[in-house]
Amino acid sequence: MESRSHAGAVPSTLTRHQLLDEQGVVAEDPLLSPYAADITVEELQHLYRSMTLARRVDEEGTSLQRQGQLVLWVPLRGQEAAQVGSVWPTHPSDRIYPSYREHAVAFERGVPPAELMRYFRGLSAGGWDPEQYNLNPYTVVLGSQTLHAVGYAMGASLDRKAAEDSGSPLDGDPEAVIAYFGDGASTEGEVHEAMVFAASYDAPVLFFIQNNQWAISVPFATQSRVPLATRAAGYGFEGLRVDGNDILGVVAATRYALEKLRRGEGPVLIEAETYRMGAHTTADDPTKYREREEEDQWGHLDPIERLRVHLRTVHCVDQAFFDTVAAENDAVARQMRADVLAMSPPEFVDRFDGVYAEPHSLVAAERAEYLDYQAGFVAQDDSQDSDSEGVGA
Amino acid sequence: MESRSHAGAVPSTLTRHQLLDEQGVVAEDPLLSPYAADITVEELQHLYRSMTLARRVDEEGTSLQRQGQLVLWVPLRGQEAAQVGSVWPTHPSDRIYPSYREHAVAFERGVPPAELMRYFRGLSAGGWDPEQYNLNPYTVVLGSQTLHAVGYAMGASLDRKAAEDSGSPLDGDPEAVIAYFGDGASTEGEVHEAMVFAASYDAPVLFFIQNNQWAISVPFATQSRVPLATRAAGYGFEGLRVDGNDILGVVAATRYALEKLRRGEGPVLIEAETYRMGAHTTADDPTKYREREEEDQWGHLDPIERLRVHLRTVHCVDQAFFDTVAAENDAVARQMRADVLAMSPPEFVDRFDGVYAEPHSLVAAERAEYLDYQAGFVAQDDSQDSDSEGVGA
Amino acid sequence: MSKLTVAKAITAGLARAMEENPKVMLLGEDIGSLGGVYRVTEGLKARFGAHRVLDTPLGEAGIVGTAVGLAVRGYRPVCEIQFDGFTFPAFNQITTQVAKLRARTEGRLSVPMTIRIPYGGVIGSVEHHSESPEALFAHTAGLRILTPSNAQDAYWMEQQAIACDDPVIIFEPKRRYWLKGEVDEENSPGDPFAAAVIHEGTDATVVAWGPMVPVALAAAKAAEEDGRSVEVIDLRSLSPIDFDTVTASVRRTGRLVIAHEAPTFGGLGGEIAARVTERAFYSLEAPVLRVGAYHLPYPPAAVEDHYIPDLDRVLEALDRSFAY
Amino acid sequence: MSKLTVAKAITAGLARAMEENPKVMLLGEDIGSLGGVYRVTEGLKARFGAHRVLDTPLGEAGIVGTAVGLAVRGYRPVCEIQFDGFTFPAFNQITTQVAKLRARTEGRLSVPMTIRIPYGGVIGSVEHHSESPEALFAHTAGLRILTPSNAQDAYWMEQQAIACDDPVIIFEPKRRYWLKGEVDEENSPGDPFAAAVIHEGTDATVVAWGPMVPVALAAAKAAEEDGRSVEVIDLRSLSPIDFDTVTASVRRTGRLVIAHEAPTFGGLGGEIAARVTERAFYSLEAPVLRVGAYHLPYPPAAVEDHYIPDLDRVLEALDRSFAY
Ligand SMILES: Cc1ncc(C[n+]2csc(CCOP(=O)(O)OP(=O)(O)O)c2C)c(N)n1
Ligand SMILES: Cc1ncc(C[n+]2csc(CCOP(=O)(O)OP(=O)(O)O)c2C)c(N)n1
Ligand SMILES: [Mg+2]
Ligand SMILES: [Mg+2]
Repeated sequence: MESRSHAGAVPSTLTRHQLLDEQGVVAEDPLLSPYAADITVEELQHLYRSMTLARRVDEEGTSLQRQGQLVLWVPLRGQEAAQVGSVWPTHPSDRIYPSYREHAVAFERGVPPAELMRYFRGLSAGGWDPEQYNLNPYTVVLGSQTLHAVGYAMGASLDRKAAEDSGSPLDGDPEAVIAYFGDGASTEGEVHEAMVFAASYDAPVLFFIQNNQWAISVPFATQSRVPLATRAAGYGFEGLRVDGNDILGVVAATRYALEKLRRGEGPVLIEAETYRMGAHTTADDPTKYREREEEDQWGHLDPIERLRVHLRTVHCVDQAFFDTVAAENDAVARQMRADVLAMSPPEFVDRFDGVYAEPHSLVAAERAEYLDYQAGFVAQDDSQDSDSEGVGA
Repeated sequence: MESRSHAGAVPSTLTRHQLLDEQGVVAEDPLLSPYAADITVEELQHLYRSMTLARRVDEEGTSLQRQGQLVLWVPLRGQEAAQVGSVWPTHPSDRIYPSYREHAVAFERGVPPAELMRYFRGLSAGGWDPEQYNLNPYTVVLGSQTLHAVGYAMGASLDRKAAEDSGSPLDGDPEAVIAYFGDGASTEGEVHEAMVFAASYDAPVLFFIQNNQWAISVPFATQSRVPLATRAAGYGFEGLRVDGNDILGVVAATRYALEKLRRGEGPVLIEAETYRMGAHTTADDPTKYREREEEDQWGHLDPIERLRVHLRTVHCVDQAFFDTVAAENDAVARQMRADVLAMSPPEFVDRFDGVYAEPHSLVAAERAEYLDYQAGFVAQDDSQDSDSEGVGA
Repeated sequence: MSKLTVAKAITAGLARAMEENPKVMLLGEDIGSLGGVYRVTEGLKARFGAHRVLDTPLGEAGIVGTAVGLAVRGYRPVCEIQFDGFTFPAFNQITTQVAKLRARTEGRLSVPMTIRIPYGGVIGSVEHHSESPEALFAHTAGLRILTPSNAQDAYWMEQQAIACDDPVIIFEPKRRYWLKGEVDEENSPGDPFAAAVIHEGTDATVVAWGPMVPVALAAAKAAEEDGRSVEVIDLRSLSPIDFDTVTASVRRTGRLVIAHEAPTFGGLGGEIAARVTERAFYSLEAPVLRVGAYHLPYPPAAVEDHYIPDLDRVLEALDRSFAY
Repeated sequence: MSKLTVAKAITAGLARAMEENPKVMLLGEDIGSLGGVYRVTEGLKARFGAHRVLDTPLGEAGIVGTAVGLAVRGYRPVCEIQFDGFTFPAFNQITTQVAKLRARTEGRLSVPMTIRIPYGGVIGSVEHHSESPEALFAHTAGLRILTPSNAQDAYWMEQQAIACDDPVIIFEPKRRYWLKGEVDEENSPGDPFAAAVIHEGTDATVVAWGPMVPVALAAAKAAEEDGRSVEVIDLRSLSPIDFDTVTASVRRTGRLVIAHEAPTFGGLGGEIAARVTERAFYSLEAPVLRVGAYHLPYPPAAVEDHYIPDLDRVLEALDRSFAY
């Protein structure tokens, strides 16, 4: 039962927005152009730096994993514009809910690459401090974080309203929340409930879909007959379809959406059409399910290359800039590698402290048992020099 | 956090189809009129009979429940056109997946009213034979049946294809499946997955939503900013919004959809806008959450009255017909009541046979224990004349 | 002190928690204008406003999942699941998110939320309205589970659950919603996670919780007439379980019967039996016996009394225990 | 006879079932072109066609829920859930629909479907890829649960599950996917719902299943060196459980240790301990002891070996048992 051509399909009529075309030339888009008009060349250089840094760290991640230094790595290659372009316009006070591939988002929020690697080295299920970076930990159960994002956004609205009602309105822009997820995750039931709740409560949440065409081996055509941005109208909110390899388009669409959210107009959905240029994870082998031609085709649409050409040709940025950035990125990657290799494993006993906030009789008892048991081994080792030292290490 | 006016809402542009207007006059609808053109007056009389029978049995259900003869009753008053109009155009070979309020659907499929009452008398969780009527049992967990309907429809397609491939194509129209659910259920995650799967596999399933404006006390505005039919486009299939109190419109929309399904063009969604004129169930008190004015307003849109006026004024059907139908319905209701009162409770021990199709050591052991235990009571009763006879009865 | 039904004690407990902490808010289907299908939240929307009592769209994952976000944001959300049998659409959120977010973040994020689930049978209803799924949640670390059996506990446990920085599920014994009892609004009964010996005895112990507690008490009284002194423990907390109290009792009485509405197979009775047997092995005069429902889906109302253990089945188990 | 890994034995079992019955079909995420993330379904789409091996959209409720419809329609759907931790979005369908449809219709509709769930830990992965949620399904009547520990059972259980007219969940021990063993394609090992004594002994019994079976066997061998004769039972079926075989063994040995990967609290070990204690009370020299994971979410890979019971923890439990 393949699911490609659908006789009864109702085609989508959504515009696909684009500002920076495949040749690095800026095109006009009635809706989005105003939202990218004021971007300076310095800002473009920042975006370039962020995108290339993410790619460089990504490569280092794959290499570390190949060398057995990470339990897994999730490559983001190809999605740098979608990620950097959507998070760059946010305020630090905006809460971000990533899925599990948004490394560029994390770096842009200030998470040091090595800190993120704690997750992939199997040392932590979280990694960074969510409060410090206003960035939720990665969520692996597809789509589950979308509901958390909506709830958090509802809370932000409630806070603002409470402050207004109490006569001391909050300063600054209203907060916005971004929920990232993929084309694959979009078909999970919880994502639907997230959209329903967000629409019902006008939650200031941006549903940001990176449609990278694949959900492991499942092609987008299996997931949907139409672009995912089409779905938003079914909930009565706006959906934008944007070239996700176009950093300007993504920035502009995100700014447009964030403004709307901050005005209290409720959720917006952005579908950024991009491509996962690498494997799903280091455990994956994409040659099993997709053609080299497709990869090559998307290779020509590389978001970084496009911005590079734009910087060079339109803004006359010289080679020195690109070389410096590459060297800086190399340095960051080297430092990250060193930091990762120097990380010491966590103590298992600390797990007993992380699960409950308040005292818990069973956990306390099991903690004591565990320590007793470990002590038994140490005692045994001391006396018998047995070979069970490595137990559980 | 009320959820009524949404600054950022994108309004739906869907047409609301109607054939039989509030005055019982037939209007022209470019899409649907052809699908109602050939309905004869005899057929209209049949539809009237079915609608009024359902209403009469509904009243008897409430009365039986009030008298303690049912554990619960779920009134359908107001939804007769939506139910009869959507099931009447089906073939017996089409599989129907109701929710829990589709009594008119069940009767139209041939389920004797008393057989349906077994469910509401607390004698059975199923009631009728699903294979005999090609009608799934009621499903109470909101929306869960929509996935079953999609799977069943996928199976129907597979069967047809297998027959074609083997050189002996099946006779007759391709089968269609209807999944009924409510405005409230539409927001459950499983319904989303049902639509995704149906679209992906071109499943010949009609998602038939009776939007009766309320989900117990939750008004439709909390569920959605836009008509639910709008959602279909987000999955790339067609959604029709129809006046659900207009029997002709519902019949025509359903015929249109069934034709499309049978052509292999995949799912269609119909939202029939109607009103639950009674309580959610006999355990409910709608005065707690809705206004009398609203009820009155919808009272004027009564689907049965509309058809009656149409039959009288356009087709000159005389009073004798209506009187006969009323008398026949009374007789059916009386018979149903008598049959219900005569029903004997099931034997608990039979429950042990219904759960697994094949032998099961634990169930066998517990069955034996149960019988032993019961036997112990009988023995005790015989010898001691104790008062524990009623245990568990 | 006032005399309240369990339902009204919950209402009062919720109201007090909302009064004392503006961050407490309620989410659920039909909990606002209608006051809940059991009227447990009656009046709260009128009193605290629609921004604190949310009549949500229908979606249990939505209710629980948005509550996670609200909790992380600093609210104290209290979710109502309308009936036990409708918890499962939220099962993923509860099991993989609510329970695990704190551990995932190594304690950096707490999820102080409460999930209220009316549970249990013998209410003469239709499928999915009478189940006792507590064991399906107790197995998952990160959750806490309380179940009151009386008005006083009902009043306090709601507040204690809401005040707790961990997620707490409260299984509310719906067939006891109309059971009246004294509520002492001044003095909290103390640690909600401690079991209570509610009837002292010396010959055997019966452990029960929620709706089965009155049945256990009746069994103790009936046994007394036969000259047996039966101790009754109301477990109160199902995760964690206060094994110290149960073990201490069994060490004294030498016999234990556990009664619950959930099916015996895979129910929490097994956990209790196993752990108490381990801890009181040399004190046991008889194996721990369990009285629960059969390994069958909850049956239609007409025969539910055969399915859910009643006084006689508890007494019969006590007899079997004494026969060892 | 051929020597196969557990994974390839499953592939072969599925292939044979598909060959013998054209109604058998597979549904799951990535099971077609990719052959599944563990390549367990490799080659089946090419061999049997895209209409019998469905690469579905992502939605576990969708996979299981559509399978219910397919099963009622006359198909024998086999669903794959990609990892244990992703079962929960389908929990509602499994618990309220798959399990109950037959009872709901008083036996008129059967739901002959199979749900394959690779489960268990110690594979060095990230969150949600290493869990053992079997107890969450065993409690629900209407389901059956199998778990093979070796290639022979893997080959046959898939076929037996598919042939069974009841819904069957197969928990596949993913860390044993590469374990090789003889597969006898001629002679089925018989009743899949019967436990197997896989190592005879006289001093104590160890019950294990799935991935823990090799650990239990290793413990028996290690104990032998200390002069203890330990019987090992591979439970094979977790619902129903073959209590007769376990009880008979314990009546002989007088001691029982149960080892599973799932957290001890609320795990199936409790059920087994309770029931065996009841049935073999006078034979027990020591309380039944359980060895399981701690009441914590599955920890990061770096420390998972501390969490999941290993050989030493089973031996330590045996020592404690012998010390009574
Ligand atoms: C509920 C659930 N089911 C299955 C998985 C296994 N899984 C991990 S990633 C993935 C594909 C997700 O695709 P998509 O949402 O498009 O994101 P991408 O990986 O392309 O970034 C799958 C099936 C999961 N993590 N959660
Ligand atoms: C999953 C689930 N959650 C909650 C309920 C309780 N419940 C029963 S009917 C109902 C309202 C459903 O409204 P709708 O879908 O509009 O159908 P209607 O009753 O109006 O026909 C609710 C909340 C349920 N049956 N299932
Ligand atoms: Mg993707
Ligand atoms: Mg409704």
